[in-house]
Amino acid sequence: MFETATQGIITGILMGAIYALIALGLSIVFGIMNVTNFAHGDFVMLSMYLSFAVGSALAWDAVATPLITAPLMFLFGIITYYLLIDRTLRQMYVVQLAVTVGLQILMRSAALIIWQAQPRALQYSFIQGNIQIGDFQILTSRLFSAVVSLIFIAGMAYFMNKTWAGRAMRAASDDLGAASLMGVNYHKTYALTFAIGSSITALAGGLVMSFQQTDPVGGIRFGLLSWAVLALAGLGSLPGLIVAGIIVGVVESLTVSFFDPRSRLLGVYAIFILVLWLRPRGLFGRR
Amino acid sequence: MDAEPILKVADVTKKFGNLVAVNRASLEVNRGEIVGLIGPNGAGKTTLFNAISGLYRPEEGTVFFKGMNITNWLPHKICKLGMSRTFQVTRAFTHMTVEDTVRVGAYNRFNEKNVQDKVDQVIKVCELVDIRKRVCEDLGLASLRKVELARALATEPEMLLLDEAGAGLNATELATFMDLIKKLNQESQITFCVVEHVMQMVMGLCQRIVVLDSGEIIAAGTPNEISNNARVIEAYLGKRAVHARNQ
Amino acid sequence: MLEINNLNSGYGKVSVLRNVTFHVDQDEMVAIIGPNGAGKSTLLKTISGLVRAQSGEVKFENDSIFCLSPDQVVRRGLAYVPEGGRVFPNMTVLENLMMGAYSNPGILKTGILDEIYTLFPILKNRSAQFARTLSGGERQMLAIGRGLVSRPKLIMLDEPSLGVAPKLVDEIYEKIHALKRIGLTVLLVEQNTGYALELADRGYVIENGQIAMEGTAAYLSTSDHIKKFYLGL
Amino acid sequence: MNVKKFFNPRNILILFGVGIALVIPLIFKAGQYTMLLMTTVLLYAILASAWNIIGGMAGQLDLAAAAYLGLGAFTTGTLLIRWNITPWVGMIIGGLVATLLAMLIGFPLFGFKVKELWYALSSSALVVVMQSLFMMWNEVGGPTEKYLPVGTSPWYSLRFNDYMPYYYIMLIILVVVLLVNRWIRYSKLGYSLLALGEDEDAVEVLGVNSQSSKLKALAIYSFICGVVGGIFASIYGYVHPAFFDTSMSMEIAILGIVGGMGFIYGPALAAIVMVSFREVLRASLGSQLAGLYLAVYAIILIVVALYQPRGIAPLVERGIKKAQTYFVELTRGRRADIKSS
Amino acid sequence: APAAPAAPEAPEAPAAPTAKALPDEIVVGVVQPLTGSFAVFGKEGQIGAELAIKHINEAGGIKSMGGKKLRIVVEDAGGTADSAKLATESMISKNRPVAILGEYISRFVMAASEVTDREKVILIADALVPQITQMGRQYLFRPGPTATNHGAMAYQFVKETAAAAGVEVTSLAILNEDSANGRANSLGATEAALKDKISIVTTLEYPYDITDATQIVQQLEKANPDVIIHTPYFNDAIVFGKAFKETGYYPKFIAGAGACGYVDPASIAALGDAAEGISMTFSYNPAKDTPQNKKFVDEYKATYGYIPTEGAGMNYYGAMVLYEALEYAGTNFPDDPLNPDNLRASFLALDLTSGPAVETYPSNQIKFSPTGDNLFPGVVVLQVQNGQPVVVYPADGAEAKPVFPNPYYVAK
Ligand SMILES: Nc1ncnc2c1ncn2[C@@H]1O[C@H](COP(=O)(O)OP(=O)(O)OP(=O)(O)O)[C@@H](O)[C@H]1O
Ligand SMILES: Nc1ncnc2c1ncn2[C@@H]1O[C@H](COP(=O)(O)OP(=O)(O)OP(=O)(O)O)[C@@H](O)[C@H]1O
Ligand SMILES: [Mg+2]
Ligand SMILES: [Mg+2]
Repeated sequence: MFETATQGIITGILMGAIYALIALGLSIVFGIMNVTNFAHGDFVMLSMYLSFAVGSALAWDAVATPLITAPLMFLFGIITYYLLIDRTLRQMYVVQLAVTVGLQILMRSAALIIWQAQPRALQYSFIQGNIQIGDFQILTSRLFSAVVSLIFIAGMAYFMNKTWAGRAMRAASDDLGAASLMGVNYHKTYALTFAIGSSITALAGGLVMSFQQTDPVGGIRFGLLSWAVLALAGLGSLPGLIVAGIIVGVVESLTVSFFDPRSRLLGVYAIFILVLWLRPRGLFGRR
Repeated sequence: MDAEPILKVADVTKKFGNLVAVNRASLEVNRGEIVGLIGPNGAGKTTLFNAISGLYRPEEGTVFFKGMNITNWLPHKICKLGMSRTFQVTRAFTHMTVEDTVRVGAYNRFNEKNVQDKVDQVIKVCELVDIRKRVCEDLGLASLRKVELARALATEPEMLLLDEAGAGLNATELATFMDLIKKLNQESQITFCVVEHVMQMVMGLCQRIVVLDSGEIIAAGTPNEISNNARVIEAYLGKRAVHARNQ
Repeated sequence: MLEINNLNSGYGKVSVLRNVTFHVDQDEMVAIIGPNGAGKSTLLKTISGLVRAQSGEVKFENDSIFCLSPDQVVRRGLAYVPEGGRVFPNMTVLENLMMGAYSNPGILKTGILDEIYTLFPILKNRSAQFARTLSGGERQMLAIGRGLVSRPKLIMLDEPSLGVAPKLVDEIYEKIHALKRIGLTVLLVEQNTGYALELADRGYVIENGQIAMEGTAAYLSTSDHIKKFYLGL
Repeated sequence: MNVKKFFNPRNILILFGVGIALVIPLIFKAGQYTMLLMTTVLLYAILASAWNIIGGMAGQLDLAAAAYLGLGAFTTGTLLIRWNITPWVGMIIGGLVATLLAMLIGFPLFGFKVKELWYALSSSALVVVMQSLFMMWNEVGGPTEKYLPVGTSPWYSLRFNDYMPYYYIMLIILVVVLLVNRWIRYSKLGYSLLALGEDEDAVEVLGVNSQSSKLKALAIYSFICGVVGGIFASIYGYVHPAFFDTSMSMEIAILGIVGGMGFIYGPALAAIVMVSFREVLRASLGSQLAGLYLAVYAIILIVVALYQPRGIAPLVERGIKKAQTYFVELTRGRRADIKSS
Repeated sequence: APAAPAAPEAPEAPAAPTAKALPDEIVVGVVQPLTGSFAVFGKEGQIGAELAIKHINEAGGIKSMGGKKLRIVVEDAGGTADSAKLATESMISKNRPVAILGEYISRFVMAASEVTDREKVILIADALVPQITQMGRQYLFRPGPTATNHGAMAYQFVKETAAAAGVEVTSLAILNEDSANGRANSLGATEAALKDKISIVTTLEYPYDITDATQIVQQLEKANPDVIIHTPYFNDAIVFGKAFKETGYYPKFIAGAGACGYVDPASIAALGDAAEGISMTFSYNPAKDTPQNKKFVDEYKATYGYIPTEGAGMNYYGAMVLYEALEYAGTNFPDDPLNPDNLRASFLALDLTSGPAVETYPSNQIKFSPTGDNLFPGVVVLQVQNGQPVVVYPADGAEAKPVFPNPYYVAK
């Protein structure tokens, strides 16, 4: 009992750190740009497919693929931004919802056309394996991903607070007009923000690809989950993202271990709804 | 009956985290009065309004309206009882027309049959007839302030809280606006409590003024008393304002 | 320095400004007054690029800045402090000031922040505080300070006294006066006509989107029209 | 109601539409496929119109339609399978059960002022939660479909082999839902909801109880979804937790948005256009390159959302106005003619 | 049957005096999920059916009808029941096929078979869930085995190979994704195992869109069964395969059931050596040594680069069963062979022990029960050996010997 719980918590914490990284891209896009991107899960899906494509073409390990997929997703982010998102900025958020849901359908069908319906995965990655500590087991791929995710979230926090680009992003998110009066070209800033969000998604996709697979509808698995992490964390709080990711990971893991694997998401969403009731701004939200 | 104040705020405290925005403030407004509430920026005037109208729950203290303890009541119930307000930063129903906006308020006391009459009446009183079909989105600040006043009036309040309703109006516009409030006060017996930084309006309109600073009431009295109160001059009015008044 | 000729502007199909022509000279303080909804803010927004002009000519130091985007306009040395200040609430006071130097980060090394702190000492005390926790007057000062960080050649202020307590209004105007003394050109929009005409060299009156009157401040303050409709005398 | 006011071009158009809808199956002797398609379109039109009450008017972006639909379906199905209770009763009970759930969720959510996107996400989570619960609840749900028996009388068990009855049932419900929409829109509730969608605090100080207004809207919406769920189960002949479908919920909201939020007929119009358009695409492109038809559909959806951000109803509205002025001018012109002659 | 108006095209009684003219071509419909979560199988199914029809036509069409050719039309059933039902209606109203192949998912079959029964179109379903033939449908046939057959076969395979290898298997864990099919497979295995009084240490059901299987694998490790019988879908098979390897947990054997995941080419490509030694039950035997099957496998392989998967195989022999029934109808009901009732009678009358259908079918006989199920269902077991899926069981159709316990696991 105690053992199972401890093991569950370990597994959950590591997976949670990865969830935080998956949600980081969304946190940037929604938390800073206020863009409701319902296709975020599908950005992860696309990243994973790109990882697959790169990994299998060059015989690279999944973990290395973000070297190529991150710039690709950066580009994809910029294109998506200028084609779609830029035009929705001054509209109501429901318009963004409609547009990004359209994008989601489009990405899914494109993935189906390009990569077919079979799930795709890269083979065993060098980071896979496990470390046995006493009775407990830590999967190295999760540990590695968790560490990378923490580093990147910390790096992102630094970027947001200490660089001109980061400050410009935050200023634009506070007041578009006023930011442009400071000399911020918000189209460019937002394109950059969106592209950075997308390329972080590529990083997450590469890491997840090292121990998972993807298929055209695989985005579903990450979409709502990322939103739940974001809601728990509250907007604009990057450290909160880690805590929220870990809460989601641990709750999921313990539900599977102690209750029923079928109720995996039940606990997560129950907490999600509960937090919305009790702390609508999330656990660490500023706004 | 009339001796009892229509609004009585007793020792109200409202905090935001560590910040005590309103600190044991007490205030009484008698029926039929126009009372001014002034104080430096960030003194807690808007916060006090929010606590009175039910948008915030004060940590301490009680609010009585028409002799009833309305502390922690929900805003809509307080409105039903006869109090409404306007907002410092105008909060229009962006996509609704002026007429529909006023109608929302009018439903407070009127049913489907006679709501239209009330809407027409208020729109006429507030001089909104020309723009009654316009969407609030397209209106300028001055019109929006009028719309806010109109929709609050439509609820048939016995008391109105106006939060900087005169800000951004020039001297002449202000005079017209003051006339409207005076008329409402006299003809419809509406009690007013106004927050204002424009001294011309405060001094010209209010029978009594209460001064708030750092969440605390520091002075109360007639306009004359207030403008000569050293503490008020120090904290709020500044020498120039007094100078200008004395000219 | 700033020259506007036959400017027409508005929102979408709604046209607000009609054939506005005026100019601001070097080291001058020019006030624009007018009733509510006359289009004063629209005029400043159009010059700064926030609102797209329909036609006309906008020249700054003899270069056309007509229809440039706001970020390009600032880079030329024309700062605009919008109505209500519009500081960045979720950034600290210091970060807000730094944003003023966004288009020219090097300027921060010239000690400009210290200059601003001497002008508005209160900002120094609050520098680590989030702007959202500032009072209305402090916000207004922060906004002006932020506008000054880039060392603009001309600064446009839109109703800096709106919603500000009388004592602070005095302070703010003292500062603006100080700005003028250090050689800054100021274009001021103000409802408080008395103040505005007291400080400014020249003034324009906008009514219904058109220039209705112009002249030196002294001339305007004695005009019957101004007395009647703006000073309420 | 004022007779003259009633016969304005818009209402005439609506009446005309209903009239056509009534006779189409008879005149064209539509085949079963067309009937099923039109029934499906009506189904989405009803759901989107119901959504309009909570989403379009109250501005609460609800994504839980499938939760209420599924609950209605399971209630109706279970009552029929276990106790042989007719779906006519079952769907009313289903609607009430759905409303009950909606109230349980909505009371705290609205009480705590959960808004906009967060409300959308929590309602979307509700669908997933319901699916998980019904997947595990073997007596009622579970992974194996529960078949709805046809029984002796199709009218009793609401299990027709022909879509005509379903079509007319749906049509009646749609008309009722549109009337309910209209009635709400021009009543105290409607004005309150519209204003609530804009600024909640400002409405409350005008004497509107935001929580109860939103709960009323949610109740009506969830009840309609629940009732429709009962018919949904009957058409497909089984109940399964897959009915709790997040993407269906999303689609309904999208129809509401694309139709024109707050316009009474907008969502129904969007359903008619978009759903049948997608089916046409599926039928024509579906077998060529898997996924192609959805890509085309997605592009159209994006284009409509980008270039008609306020929905297609305003477009129609403009058309109507033009027609109106045209007719006015026409009659005027005629009068002038008469005079001159 | 419900009191619905008879379809306008209702045929004359079979005893009509004059022979009905045959159409130029005999239309066969394929309704498969080509988009959505179930598209993996659907696409393969479409390919299998198309190849079969091509082969039938190449071999001279329906000979008993004067060499009439078959024409295939395809509809996408999408991922939801409403789109599946619409697709079926659309297929029938536009093309009026004599038969429809596919529908794959049990709830699609449930909704679609109501349509095909009303319109009297034969539905040759490729779904495994047992319940679909228990609804009293008249025109529904399922040549393939049921999920129960699959589950039982997985168990039987484990039992016999273990015995042959002299390895003791006393405990089982049953694991499945939470669909109707997953559960039915597990029930089949459980029933068979219980007869042998083998202890089932744990039964786990999980949603197929799971993102992390670590905890479940850790739970399995705790329960420590000798063998795990697992019914996955495609995605989760990969997640589990990787999790087994990553946690380093190896039971004696992992036996798959239900034909999805682990042994198809995409899964092997995704899992690499983590798939090694895992077995899976199939409703189709790609190794069956018959001319027809060889032809099918060779052509399929030449086009797609790998051996036909189950979906392709099932639809191939499904089409071949239809061919046999058409031949039968042409011979025995020459007046009106395409009359649905005659066609149905032909299906029920079939008792095939040779011919293209049997040649591609896992067992050696096809005969339908009145409910439409095959009385001689066949299931084979494939095992991944050296990165290739090979048929290892039953012995008479096998191309290689099964390896038990999983040598790859033993090595660890
Ligand atoms: N929601 C809030 N959260 C945190 N602090 C708040 C909030 N609302 C107000 N405050 C703070 O409370 C204090 C009082 O604010 P309030 O708005 O009541 O001032 P005010 O007297 O209305 O000032 P002004 O004249 O500038 O409108 C200020 O310091 C303000 O920053
Ligand atoms: N975003 C907008 N969209 C449409 N019309 C607008 C918009 N903003 C302002 N207007 C209209 O433009 C006109 C001029 O507005 P503007 O804000 O420039 O006036 P102003 O002179 O600054 O008045 P104030 O003293 O109230 O600030 C007003 O009639 C207003 O209705
Ligand atoms: Mg205030
Ligand atoms: Mg202005």
